[in-house]
Amino acid sequence: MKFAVIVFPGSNCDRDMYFAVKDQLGAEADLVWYKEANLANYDGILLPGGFSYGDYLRSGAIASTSDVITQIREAAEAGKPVLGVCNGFQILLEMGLLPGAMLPNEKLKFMCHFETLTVENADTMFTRQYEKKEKIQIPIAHGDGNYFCDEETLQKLQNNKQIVFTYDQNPNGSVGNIAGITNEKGNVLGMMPHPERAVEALLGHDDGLRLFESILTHWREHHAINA
Amino acid sequence: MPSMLEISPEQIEEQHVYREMGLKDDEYASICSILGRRPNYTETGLFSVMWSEHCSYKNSKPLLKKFPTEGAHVLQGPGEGAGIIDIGDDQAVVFKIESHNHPSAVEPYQGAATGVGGILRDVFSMGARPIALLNSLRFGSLQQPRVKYLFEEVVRGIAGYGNCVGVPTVGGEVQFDDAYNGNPLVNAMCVGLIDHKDIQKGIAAGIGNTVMYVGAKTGRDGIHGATFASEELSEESEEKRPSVQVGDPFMEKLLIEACLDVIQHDALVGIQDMGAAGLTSSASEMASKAGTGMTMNLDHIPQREENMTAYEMMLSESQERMLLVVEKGREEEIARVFRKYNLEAVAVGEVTGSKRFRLEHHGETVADVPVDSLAEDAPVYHQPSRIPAYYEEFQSMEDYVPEITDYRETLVNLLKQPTIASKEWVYDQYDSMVQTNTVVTPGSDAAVLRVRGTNKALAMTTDCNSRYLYVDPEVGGKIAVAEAARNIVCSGGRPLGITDGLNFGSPENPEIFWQMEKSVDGMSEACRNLETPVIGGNVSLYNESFGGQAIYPTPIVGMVGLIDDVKHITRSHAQHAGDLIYVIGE
Amino acid sequence: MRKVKIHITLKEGVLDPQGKAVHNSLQSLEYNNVQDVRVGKYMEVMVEDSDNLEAEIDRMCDQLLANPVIENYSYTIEEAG
Amino acid sequence: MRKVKIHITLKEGVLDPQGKAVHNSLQSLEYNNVQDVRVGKYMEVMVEDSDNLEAEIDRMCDQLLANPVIENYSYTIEEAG
Ligand SMILES: Nc1ncnc2c1ncn2[C@@H]1O[C@H](COP(=O)(O)OP(=O)(O)O)[C@@H](O)[C@H]1O
Repeated sequence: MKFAVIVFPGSNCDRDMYFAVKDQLGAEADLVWYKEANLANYDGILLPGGFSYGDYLRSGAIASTSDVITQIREAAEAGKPVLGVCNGFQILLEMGLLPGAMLPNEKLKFMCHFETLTVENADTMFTRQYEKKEKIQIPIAHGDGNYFCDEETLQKLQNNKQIVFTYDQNPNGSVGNIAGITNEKGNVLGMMPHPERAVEALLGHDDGLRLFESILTHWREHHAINA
Repeated sequence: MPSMLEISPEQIEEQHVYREMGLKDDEYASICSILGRRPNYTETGLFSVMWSEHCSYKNSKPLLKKFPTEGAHVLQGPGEGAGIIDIGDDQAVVFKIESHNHPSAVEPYQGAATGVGGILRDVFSMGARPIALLNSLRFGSLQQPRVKYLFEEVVRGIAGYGNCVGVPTVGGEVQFDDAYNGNPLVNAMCVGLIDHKDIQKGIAAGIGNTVMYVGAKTGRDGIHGATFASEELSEESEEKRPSVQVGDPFMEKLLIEACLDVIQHDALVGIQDMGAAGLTSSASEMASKAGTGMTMNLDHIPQREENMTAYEMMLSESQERMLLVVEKGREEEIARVFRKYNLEAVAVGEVTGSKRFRLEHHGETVADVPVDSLAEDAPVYHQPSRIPAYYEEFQSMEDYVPEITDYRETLVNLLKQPTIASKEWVYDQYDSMVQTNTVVTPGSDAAVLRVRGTNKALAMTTDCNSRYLYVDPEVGGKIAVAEAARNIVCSGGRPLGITDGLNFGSPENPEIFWQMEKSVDGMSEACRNLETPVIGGNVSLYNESFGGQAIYPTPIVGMVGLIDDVKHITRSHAQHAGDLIYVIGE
Repeated sequence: MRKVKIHITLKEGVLDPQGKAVHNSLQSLEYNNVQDVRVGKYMEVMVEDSDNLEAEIDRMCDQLLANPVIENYSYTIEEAG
Repeated sequence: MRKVKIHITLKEGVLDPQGKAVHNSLQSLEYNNVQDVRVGKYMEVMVEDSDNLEAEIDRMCDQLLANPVIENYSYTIEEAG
């Protein structure tokens, strides 16, 4: 399985994502500069964190209008796994692949520390290696992580089990303590916490690794069936 | 010709215009004798910034000579953008500290942010990838609303810039004391990692080679920042407010990646950032170091505002700009590297063999001075020094031993002191984990980052207890170095070397100069004994508030140590219930 | 040349953490008669005139400048000197 | 009750990285007739009327809402429904 890590101007967790997939997961990965992307040959798309375009205007807004977005949309429609972390999540929201929007953290401060998350849905291609309701430690690092959507959308997210991760102690004001959601089909995941920062015990926790392992296992099974 | 609008050389002399730019009468006289004529307005400006304390170290040079700067592992000592120390496996660590005190006192968010930007450029212009940021902060009493505002905004500014460029802020210190009420200190340190083969120099070598400019356009911001940084804060500095620069961390991030790409290109000859005194210092220093000269055509300088004069362009301190020297004929290859990142590199001049610094604007020569006179010939002052009365008084006092009746209450009172209390409020705002190397995050004695792909790790810390230095600068100076070394050792590392941020009041005050001398003596001795050479640093003088009250002597020590094996990393937190506690030492 | 002044505000019902923080600060500075604060964006866009300038500005706002999930926009077009 | 509409803009000559980024983005979306973009803040403050409302608003802006080092402000006061 081969991953593309999309690098926008101002992305800054791109290399972290790349190392997590390559060194810890042991899968193939390329850093793909947004202007030079040809995503057809990749099996999974990773949108890393950072400050694309300086987070100017709104986090993720400017990146969500760039050319590569069409290809990301196509990959998502084709059912490939698409993971957006932090700024990647913000981009997915801005491009409308996921519902809702990000507001500044309730306390208006950037925050960086480990949070306890609950795995609300362990049946997705991103979370099958976790137990339902399992508590995991993943760090956050964001200023605009206050997830907002209207009542109706929230209902829909709940009914479709699209809410995948919640915070145990809501750090930023997100509705429903939401830390990560998928699209209806379940192949696009956006989350504010950084699983790629939690793949080595040396750096604190390795709970994030199973997220990447889930994607890989899913892909292998899927391809075994097709083959 | 544009200089017609400007004050004439005669007027500069008669009306002592040079004084407003920060030049003293004999300095002006010596410029006239170097040139064999009176300098015009632009030239006077060039000298005024290059001969400011900030660029020339004219008051501190004699003291800096005392520092031990050599060691078996030192690859680059003081003199370049940042110092470099070997860490084995053909890798090296690059680090430096820099102050942004006066800008932060006037506009704390941008002052602190651009301080971070500047120190990053010092490190990546050496060819190193910045891997960590630290900061050392001093504020007055938090009871004062203005101080609280400064504190909050400085922290926000550091976070705003560092988080955006994706370099983790992993440590630092904050001290609160009335001595900093009118004059906060904001020092930022950057640590970078480099392969030996990638080490760059800021030189303009090769006659005929092309000088290129890349990064943000030049605006009228920060004009005279370097002299501003070398002046006491006064009511007037409020007037000088427009000299505050606004940072663009997004541009900086693009510059980091593009510059790290371009150093792999063999057409690149030299690279330097435009720091204080902007184009003037970067260009003249690059030529002076290479023993060459340089001619620049200011018409080609990318400009953000209309009708900028030569003086304004040369003295602008617009942020996020770099100067490159490139092999003649290969400019397009270099430009292409930058274009990938939506940056434009433009040719603005040429390296010459004349040893002169020549500027053209609108078809006229607007400055023509010997390049070494700017970069090398600033006067050096040996300021008089005098033991302060307060010191003698302190020395004659008996040692004070506090009587503690209620240990619990004393402990709680101590923990309530803002200087001692947890700094989580500060460092939670910093992304301390990006780049995924941070093994020990803020909150321990020193921060520890593993070196990816090896078993090694780097420990880093900043320290300075300025109250000790006030009471006895020599002993306090030793303590500052020793404390840093203890923090490194406690984390499992072997101290490699230090960078120092010397923050003092006015050197023209003999009692302050004495503090400087003694602090440097103490630090030097400790560095010699601990074998931690000084590989670079920064001097910030005239840190005095409105009433002329100087800050405590605050020479901040930034130290980096090497941990041979990640297994040796030790955290300062209590780890397990039931573990034993030992006290080692006297 | 035209100067387009664009106002982008949060939709009603969308929480405004910035506005709330400003409101709190104003209260602690004892501006007690302040009832509410909402913070939005203001942009000045200099643009060459064209036949369907309004349609173009609408498109800019929809496509980039505002996020329809949380924001409203409005603008005025002025002659620029 | 009054509605005070406050505009906060960067002073002339002060770098506006945000405006620049938006401008570049509009250009890459082929809005080629855009010449310049400056981004500022817009606030709506609901406030009870008082005798010296203007003086009070000025004070708020100087003290908190605007940063006089790099920003200018202006406002209008309207009757609020
Ligand atoms: N300005 C700062 N930036 C980042 N980390 C900081 C800052 N100030 C303090 N810290 C972190 O908080 C911890 C405690 O700092 P401090 O109270 O100065 O204690 P110490 O006396 O042990 O240095 C250290 O790990 C330090 O790195």
